Amino acid sequence: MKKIINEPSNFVRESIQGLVVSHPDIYSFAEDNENVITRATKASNKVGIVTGGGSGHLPVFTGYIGEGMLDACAIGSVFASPSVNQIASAIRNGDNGNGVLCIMGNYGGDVMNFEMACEIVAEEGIKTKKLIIADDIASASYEDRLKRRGIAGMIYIFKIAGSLAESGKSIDEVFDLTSLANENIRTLGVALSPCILPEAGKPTFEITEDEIEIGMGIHGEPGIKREKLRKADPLVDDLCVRLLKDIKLQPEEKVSIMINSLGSTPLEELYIISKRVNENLSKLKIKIIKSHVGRYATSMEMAGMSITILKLTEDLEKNLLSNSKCPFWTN
Amino acid sequence: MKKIINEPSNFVRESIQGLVVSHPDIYSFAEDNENVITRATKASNKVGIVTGGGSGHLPVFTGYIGEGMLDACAIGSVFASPSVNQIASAIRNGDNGNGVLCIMGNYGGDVMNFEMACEIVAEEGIKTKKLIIADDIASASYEDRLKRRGIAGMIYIFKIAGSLAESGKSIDEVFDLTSLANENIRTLGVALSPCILPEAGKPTFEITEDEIEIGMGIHGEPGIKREKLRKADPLVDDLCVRLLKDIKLQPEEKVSIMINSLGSTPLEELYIISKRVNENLSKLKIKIIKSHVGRYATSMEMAGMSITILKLTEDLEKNLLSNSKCPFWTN
Amino acid sequence: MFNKDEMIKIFDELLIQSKKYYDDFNEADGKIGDGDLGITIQNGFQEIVNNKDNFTDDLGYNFMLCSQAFVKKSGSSFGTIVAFCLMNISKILKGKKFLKHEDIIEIFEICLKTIKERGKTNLGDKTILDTLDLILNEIKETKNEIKYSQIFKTSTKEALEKFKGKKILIGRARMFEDKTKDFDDPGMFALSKLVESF
Amino acid sequence: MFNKDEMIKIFDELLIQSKKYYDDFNEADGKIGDGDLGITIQNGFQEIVNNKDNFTDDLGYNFMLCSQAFVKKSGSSFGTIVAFCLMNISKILKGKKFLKHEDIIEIFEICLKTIKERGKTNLGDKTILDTLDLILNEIKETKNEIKYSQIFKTSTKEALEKFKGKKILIGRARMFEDKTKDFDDPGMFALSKLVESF
Ligand SMILES: Nc1ncnc2c1ncn2[C@@H]1O[C@H](COP(=O)(O)OP(=O)(O)O)[C@@H](O)[C@H]1O
Ligand SMILES: Nc1ncnc2c1ncn2[C@@H]1O[C@H](COP(=O)(O)OP(=O)(O)O)[C@@H](O)[C@H]1O
Ligand SMILES: [Mg+2]
Ligand SMILES: [Mg+2]
Ligand SMILES: [Mg+2]
Ligand SMILES: [Mg+2]
Repeated sequence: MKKIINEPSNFVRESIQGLVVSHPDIYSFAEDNENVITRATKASNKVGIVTGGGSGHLPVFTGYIGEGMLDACAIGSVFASPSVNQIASAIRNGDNGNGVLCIMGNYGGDVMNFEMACEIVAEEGIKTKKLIIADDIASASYEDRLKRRGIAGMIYIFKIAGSLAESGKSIDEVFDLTSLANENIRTLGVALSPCILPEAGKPTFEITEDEIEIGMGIHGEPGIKREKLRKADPLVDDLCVRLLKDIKLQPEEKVSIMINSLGSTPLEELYIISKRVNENLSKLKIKIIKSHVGRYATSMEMAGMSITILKLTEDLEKNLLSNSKCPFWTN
Repeated sequence: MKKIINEPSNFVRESIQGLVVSHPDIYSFAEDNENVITRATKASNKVGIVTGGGSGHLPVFTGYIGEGMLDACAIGSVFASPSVNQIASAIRNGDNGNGVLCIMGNYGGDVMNFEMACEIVAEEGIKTKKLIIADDIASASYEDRLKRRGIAGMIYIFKIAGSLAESGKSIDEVFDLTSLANENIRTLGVALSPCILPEAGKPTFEITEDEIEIGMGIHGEPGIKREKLRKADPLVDDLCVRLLKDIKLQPEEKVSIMINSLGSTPLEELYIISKRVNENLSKLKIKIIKSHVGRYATSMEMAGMSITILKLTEDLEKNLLSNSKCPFWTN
Repeated sequence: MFNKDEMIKIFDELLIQSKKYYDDFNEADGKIGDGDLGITIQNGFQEIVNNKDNFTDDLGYNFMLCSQAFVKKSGSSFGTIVAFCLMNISKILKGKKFLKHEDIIEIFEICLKTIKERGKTNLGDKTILDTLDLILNEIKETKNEIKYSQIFKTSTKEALEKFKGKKILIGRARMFEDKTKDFDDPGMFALSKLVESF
Repeated sequence: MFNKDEMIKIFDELLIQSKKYYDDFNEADGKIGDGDLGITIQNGFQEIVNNKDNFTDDLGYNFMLCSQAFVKKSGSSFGTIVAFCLMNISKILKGKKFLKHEDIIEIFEICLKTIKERGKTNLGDKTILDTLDLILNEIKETKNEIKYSQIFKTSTKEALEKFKGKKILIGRARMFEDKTKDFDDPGMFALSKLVESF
């Protein structure tokens, strides 16, 4: 296991401490819970935006705290949900008196724990709404799309919810437009190699040297099919066809795309992929307003990538392009 | 070879096309040379900042074009110098009538080609100065420091030179303060795994599952010593001792640090490293003004990382923190 | 008689079983999910056993400690559901020093209720809910002297048999409905192995 | 007699040799550098051979094509130096259709000059400069009928011998001075293998 770490059991704690100490102007530990990170400077008045989830996906989740993005985040162990207590603390810390929008990926533990945490803080008078991200088209059919997993598309949700909240919108307004964004996002990815959980010390799954799995989840959950490694263009074309079938875009529609590395797949390859996605969308006269290429939602050192398409409305575009201050987002 | 690419011979071309098409507001192809990238909007009046070097290191070199950063860049094949013609074209494109500062890593091909290109454009009336980056303390002793390789420290040079140029300084002023920055930078890294050159299709070097090489270069050149993988803290302590011995900092001095992944080493590990660097410097009462943690200078999917320390003066700090617009730099 | 000492013995046993089947649980989960069920179960029981010195005669208090252990060390769905169940069990057992037949029935009833509520699960979804339901029915129907451990063993196996060829409709597996026909639900599988040594 | 056809034959040979020793060159370079010398040399010669149909009777023109080939396909130090040399050779051979003894001497002289100037190299640094210098001396000193190919073979080997145990003072290896005593300079080593088939 070739990792630069100390005790595996301290992996999460130390990496978060490093995050905070490296960017003290952005992040801060919550006073009441050591697994909760908040903004260094608390916002005032605006709707709070709170998330939480397992570790091992940096910059997801904690990294996206910052002005114009999230207010607080509850941090679980590697690939595991934070607890009800942690989430409740994150909500309390994220609240600025105007209610809190809770954003979570569609994973059993996370959804259950957020639900319970929201019930607890409700008794303390904090109004919450919950948004469950479900962008991964590999994980359920179009008809069953509410069952889908949440993956890289969640960054768009963080950004748009964060921007809306910053602009002074009410919790219902934030919820409604962010929900629209959620319905307008589709992601599909491919995994080439596993990662190694620090505590387990062995790969999350096995895959041979010439195989890839289309639609594999960021924790190594099964995808749509396993096949031989192909060249970039036919692979991207295949993913694009599936994405476009699901999202049903019209010519002249505007989108933003995100080409996301799961970890070790380098920028050079992401740009080869981005080029092809661009060509495919251009052929259909779809307008890419903004491309995001990089490591946005990872599984530590897993190899692979995902393609996300966000269909834009005028409102969504404005909020996507608005200013924010976060080390992992360039405006 | 598990890469998402098309023909290996098109690797560089396609990745650069992807870069430009993904960020059309930042990058543009030069009109006279297909291996030269310029700003999308040409600057006016300011000193031009130009670089060039091998591919496979994104965001280095091309990625750092942008307002407040570079004006133009010549792109070589993977790990190989761009040609004299390409560099000459980059200089011509980067020139805004006030001379051009050429910044290059200390590699034979690059240095020779830049020198010749500067001679060629001199005959056309373009004034140039050359700055050779030599930050890697593993590659030569303190006495021989001019011989050192240039690695991640170059990003600080791009940023500071870019900021100075943008603020209207003359080429001599830009050169002088950037040279000071160059003398104030030290980097030391460690490699854990090789990467695979697309055309060669096999690893750049061999290293066993429990070994690391301290000071290995970003192309797999030998380092100081090969040893067993250790825990993060003792490893970082070792690197810090070597860096601090070389840079000779005093208590209360201000620095910026960069914890750079060579590719597949994930953010979680970088932050564990950053935490420890922070602790080591704090003990000596050295003040970290700004930490940069991420993938700044890579070798595609190589595993490993480097630690860079930039000793700040008031001028350097101001220019380091100034605004710039580039997808790979957050201010 | 189920009291503090018996409780400790049972969790010691469960930890042993969870270590023995660590890889099998992960593998069963990996076929349709993220492959962490072995980790989830072992971490939870390990943390309980680590805290057994804090157990008191009050079983309700002990179950609260157990719930906290799962909350702390076992964040996947299974662990979350178990933590919710343990917490609700602790509420109904507050102050009790040993369990009677009715208490055991109530424990299973509260578990079923908790899972339905928190997990949004229905009977027939092919999850641990179905296993627990079968156990509860068996316990209720038994007229002669009750051998709980026997019931646990047979019912957990029976549940697996009953759902062979059926789709899993909840948990991570829900996304791969048709594929899941060929696999046991990992949670149900785990229950059948955990009770083996009772 | 060295003319266009002979030139083509020689580059065909060099390409064959560079393929044969591809791994050895990379490995020799890898010991003290980035391990790309085999790639650098093969890419350069391959591109020259790919362009041989464009060769004319004017050797100067042909050497210009050769230089461009190295510029295009071979960006490491060795390739860069070779490209500079080929360009300067092309200048002195402009219009010439075959080479005389004096031309060959001039070629080596211009190469030495180019490498010193562009590479900031001194004799004794243990680089290809030292090999070329030895060849030139040998050519100059030979009084009887000259066998160039023989001189190339012996002098390239002799150069290697002469520098065993000495430090490499230039190129990537310069950073590891002491370590480099134990290794041949990869460029010098490559020259000794490339001329084998002459
Ligand atoms: N909502 C639910 N209701 C009932 N049982 C569930 C539910 N979610 C998960 N489970 C049980 O937990 C098992 C999976 O546990 P685990 O691996 O921890 O989940 P995951 O890793 O997908 O979060 C399933 O096989 C199932 O028996
Ligand atoms: N400045 C120089 N002067 C003379 N020869 C040089 C110089 N630099 C490199 N060489 C020769 O080239 C060889 C290395 O070539 P190459 O692998 O292409 O360099 P690198 O990969 O380090 O840029 C050396 O062994 C040496 O013989
Ligand atoms: Mg699981
Ligand atoms: Mg899980
Ligand atoms: Mg080399
Ligand atoms: Mg090289």
